[in-house]
Amino acid sequence: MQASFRTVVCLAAVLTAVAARADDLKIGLIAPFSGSETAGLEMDNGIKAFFKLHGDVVAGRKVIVISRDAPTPAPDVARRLAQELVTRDKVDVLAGHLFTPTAIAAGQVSTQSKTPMLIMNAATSGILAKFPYTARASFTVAQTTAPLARWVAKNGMKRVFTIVADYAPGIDSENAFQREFVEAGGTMTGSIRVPLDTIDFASYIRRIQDSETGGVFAFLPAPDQAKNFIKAFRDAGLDKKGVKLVVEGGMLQPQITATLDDDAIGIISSQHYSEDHQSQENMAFVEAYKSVSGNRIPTYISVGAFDAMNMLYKAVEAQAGKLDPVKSVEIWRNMKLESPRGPVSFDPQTRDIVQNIYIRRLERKNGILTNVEFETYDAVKDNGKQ
Amino acid sequence: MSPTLLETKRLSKCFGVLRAVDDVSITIPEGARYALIGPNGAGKTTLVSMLSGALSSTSGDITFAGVDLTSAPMHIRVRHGLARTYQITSLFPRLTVREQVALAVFERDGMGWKWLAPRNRMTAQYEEASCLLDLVKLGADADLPVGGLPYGKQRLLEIALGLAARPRLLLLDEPAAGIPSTQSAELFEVIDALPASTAILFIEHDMDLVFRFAKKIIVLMNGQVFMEGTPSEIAGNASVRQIYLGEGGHD
Amino acid sequence: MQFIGVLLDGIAYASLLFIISAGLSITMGLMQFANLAHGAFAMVGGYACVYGMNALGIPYLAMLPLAFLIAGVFGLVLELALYRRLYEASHLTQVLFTVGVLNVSAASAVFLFGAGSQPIHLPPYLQGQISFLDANISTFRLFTVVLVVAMAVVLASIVQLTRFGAQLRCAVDNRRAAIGMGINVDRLMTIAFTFGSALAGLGGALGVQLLGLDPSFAFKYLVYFLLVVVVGGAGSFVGPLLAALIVGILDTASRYYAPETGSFTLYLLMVALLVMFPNGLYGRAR
Amino acid sequence: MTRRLAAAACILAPLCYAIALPDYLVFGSQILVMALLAISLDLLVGYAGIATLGHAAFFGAGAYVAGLLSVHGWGEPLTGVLVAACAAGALGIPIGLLTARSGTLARLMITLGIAVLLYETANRAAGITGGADGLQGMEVWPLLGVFDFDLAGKIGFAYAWCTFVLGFILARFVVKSPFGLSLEAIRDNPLRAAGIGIPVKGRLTAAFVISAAIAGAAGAVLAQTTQVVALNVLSVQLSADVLVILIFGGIGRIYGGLIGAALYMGAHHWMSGLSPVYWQFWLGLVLIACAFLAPSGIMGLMAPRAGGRDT
Repeated sequence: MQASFRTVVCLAAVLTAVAARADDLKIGLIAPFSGSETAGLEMDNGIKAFFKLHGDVVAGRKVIVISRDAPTPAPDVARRLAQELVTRDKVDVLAGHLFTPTAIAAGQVSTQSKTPMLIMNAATSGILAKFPYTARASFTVAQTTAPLARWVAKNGMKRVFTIVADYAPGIDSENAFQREFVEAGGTMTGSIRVPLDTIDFASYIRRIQDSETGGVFAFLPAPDQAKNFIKAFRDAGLDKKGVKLVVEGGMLQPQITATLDDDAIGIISSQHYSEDHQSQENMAFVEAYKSVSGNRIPTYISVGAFDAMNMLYKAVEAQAGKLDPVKSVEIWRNMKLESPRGPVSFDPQTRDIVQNIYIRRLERKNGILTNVEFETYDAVKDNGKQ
Repeated sequence: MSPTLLETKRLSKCFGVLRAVDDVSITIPEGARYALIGPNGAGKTTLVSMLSGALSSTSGDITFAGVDLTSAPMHIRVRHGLARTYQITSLFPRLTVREQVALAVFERDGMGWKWLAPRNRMTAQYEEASCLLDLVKLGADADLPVGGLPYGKQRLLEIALGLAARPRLLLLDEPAAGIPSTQSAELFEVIDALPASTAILFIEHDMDLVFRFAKKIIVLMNGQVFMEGTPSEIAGNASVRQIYLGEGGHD
Repeated sequence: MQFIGVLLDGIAYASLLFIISAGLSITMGLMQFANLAHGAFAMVGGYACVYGMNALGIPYLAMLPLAFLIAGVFGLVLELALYRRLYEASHLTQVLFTVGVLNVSAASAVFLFGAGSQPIHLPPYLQGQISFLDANISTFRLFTVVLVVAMAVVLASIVQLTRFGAQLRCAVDNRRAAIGMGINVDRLMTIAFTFGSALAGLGGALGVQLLGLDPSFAFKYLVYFLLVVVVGGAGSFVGPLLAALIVGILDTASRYYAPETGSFTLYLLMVALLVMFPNGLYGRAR
Repeated sequence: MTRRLAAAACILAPLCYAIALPDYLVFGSQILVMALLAISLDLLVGYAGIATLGHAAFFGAGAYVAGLLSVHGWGEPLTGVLVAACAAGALGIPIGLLTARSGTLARLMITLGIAVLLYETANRAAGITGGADGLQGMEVWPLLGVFDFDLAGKIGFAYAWCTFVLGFILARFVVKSPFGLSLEAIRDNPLRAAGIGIPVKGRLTAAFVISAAIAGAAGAVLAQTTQVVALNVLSVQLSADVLVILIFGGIGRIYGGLIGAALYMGAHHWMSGLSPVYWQFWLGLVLIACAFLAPSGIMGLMAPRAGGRDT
């Protein structure tokens, strides 16, 4: 039995080894690919879109992506995958990570093995501090939430109720919103943290009705929760009673807006990326993305992957084909990019991303519900962990 | 008269409005060979279950060897020397014959909590188990799993299991149920040959066996003790004959 | 007057739980078969409904009976091909098999319909809210309750009034006796399994709106379905109905009156009920 | 004699693995951790006849205790495992008492419910556990003060192997003791077991404690070698996975846990490497095939057990 198992594993090793050659630039991509999570595919398509626009050869090295499935926020799985990618597949750079725990586990491998790592999503504040060879091409929840709180306060809403998913990112966004909103003179009418297995929002909606609030801020990024909450909000007629709904942009990803009806039009959200962003870079990106993904709409996760590739190419080019961990991080922390999401730079101290946060309104555009940007907060830093 | 071993005072068990056992006060002396008889539904098995602790009593007391066991759980009663067998064979199908007798011996010796000592080194207990199996003539089957044993042998194993606890009182609920009458006599020979230090209270429908092996008989009717006496007293009592024997209590 | 609204919301939630779990209760009661993959049949119904509406343009109300039928056919085929061979196997083997079915169904859903959550666009007459006894309740929830109550009445009539129902009750009570009386329990099981799957399919189609639908649906809600059946007592309809009502109403009410307790209320209640009623509210000792 | 050979093979097989597949040591140590968890579950399911869907509660408790110890300044791994095992064992007491009298279904749901409650507690207590972001900042000291946990996982593997061997031997001692025999008796016929003087409730609770302690040790080893603990160690998914691994390997045989973990995780690793999106399909087919072709698990194919069908 042991013997046959070994043949099985060896076979797998052979199969993956055949594809790569010694001078290839290998990326170890750890993300959820199986089950109901789409993030792995979004990252993969973001990388493919980058290849389409910029080729899959950089400084003479062919770029190879080795994908590994980490479907849940399980750090043991991520650490094992990262370790195998580094020691066995000899990848030059680690990448991916939808979830914070997997990013942390792989970050330890990156630190121990001195392998550079590029985080494409994992949006908890302050996780870069412990991992010196790591940079983040995504965002933090606090970064995207705080400007929304300021915008809400500025636009006449004085009383707001917050409802967030009861897990670390949800609590990050609740804290960021409340801090900024109260600082700007607003009053909180209540807050609810919703268990992650919640599907029926009727009771929470009734509670919001009771609070006689002027507005609601929501952060419920799981697709079912986002959809059900928005539907329940509209069904209860809260919008008709003048209650404004504002959400963190993760709640209005394309796969969620596709499940909404016209009565969702008008929801205000904030994020660093909309597929509708008006720029040359974005138009090229969207077109490339659609062509490699079977006409899908890019998401903020695919933009994270796209920009991470951009950062990787720039670092490899600057080092003439090499990817030294210290030098690469040095390059990244001083880098400025023109991304599909807009101008991007990095905080030289924390290495964390600095970017524009856009306030958007959900509208029907070319027949599709789209987040249309109408106001910009320039060069927002992450202030989640102060 | 030997000293009293078991005594019940006004023991009752109600299932809803039904009084299955009603105000039963009996005493059983050490070394007894008692039979418990009565028509179907008289409450015999209920009484035995209450004595062994499988059922809790609604009211009344059970004193065993001077200790109040009225509300003691089953395994405590076994530890005090009050063991039983079951009317419907109830064994451990996946263990071997010897293992389950040894198991009962381990428990009696208080070794059941030993969780790191290899039991195959506990030869004394296994030898005692073998002796018990020889006693009930199961020595040749000791290493077979119980699941495949013929029914008659399972009945014998029931008794060996009961004995393994080295009880001072063994309650036998129809030990010969379901086996041919030729074999049931043999079975009772085995029971009768048990040491005098073990008192026995058995339920049995076959009156020949009852009169042959019991020194004293308790007749239960509608949950109450109808009469108690020696076989000849019982056989000579007209009302018992009419109510119980006359109905042809064999089934 | 939020109280009545909360109550009605809870009943709507309970209706969905009940309609999906009812079939599971029968298979568990009749054959002691632990079908962990029961939710997969709800998924079949859900995907059929979404696909029929979005790709083929079939109206919602027509899709509901179709989802019922399609899930039933799935159940029938799987019962005849696979499930029935394992009725005599140990519970643990059944667990292995049904977990395998769960995995296959999840991967198949990704393959056929993609990974994400499925959209559903209800007809306008089922959207919005209506006032009912001074309380606001969404039209769709009321529709769900009415439909499930109707289904429950049909179920109860079948179980209480028909020959099939009498045989079914007899077989759940005592399978050996039923076989002795000449009842074809295998055939009974096939019918019950098919019908249970069909009900789950209907529940899945109804549930796309309230529960959502994605490839991990069957695994995600497995705990709820089991909870309803085990707390209610396998083998009956009344038990799961009662359990679904308790779970639905209490869960909804605790989220309204004490949102900070989160999902603690539900699971504490489950543990407490099972410690008090180990065989379920309407179960019998086995 | 053959049994001793089998036990020796079980202990030595991981070493062969380490020599044959030196690039997969981290994976190997995770197989050993899962195997140990499955073996601890086998004590409950296979020997005491207690089906549970909440075994992750003990594993996760062990992992969090070891993790918290090391975050708060005590990174010594061996004592960490000991403390974790004790804590998990203590958790076994109330769970054992609560479920001692329940039937199979009720037991499954009660254990599951308690595990979910624990999961929610860990999620809520983000200030202590890090919540969904995971417990960060573990500093694990070198093993025995000498061997630092290396990237390739050599020390981690050796560590996991030693824990596995100790746990395996402990479990083997337990099932071969009078105590183990009494558990089998309770599994076969709890009422009769009480009738021959076995305190059923006490024994089942003790079985829970032993099993929980081993599971907690396994969780602690995983936490220390991963150096992050996240909520997945308490998840229903993990409870279900380990049960499937055990059934797949074969219950009531102690060896089944190792065989099941190696084959199941090997198959998973291989399939998800080849097809990151659709591996679930193939793994599901394997499980379905196993249910039909090897209903007593892989071990059942290799060494049919006396005494008829498993329950």
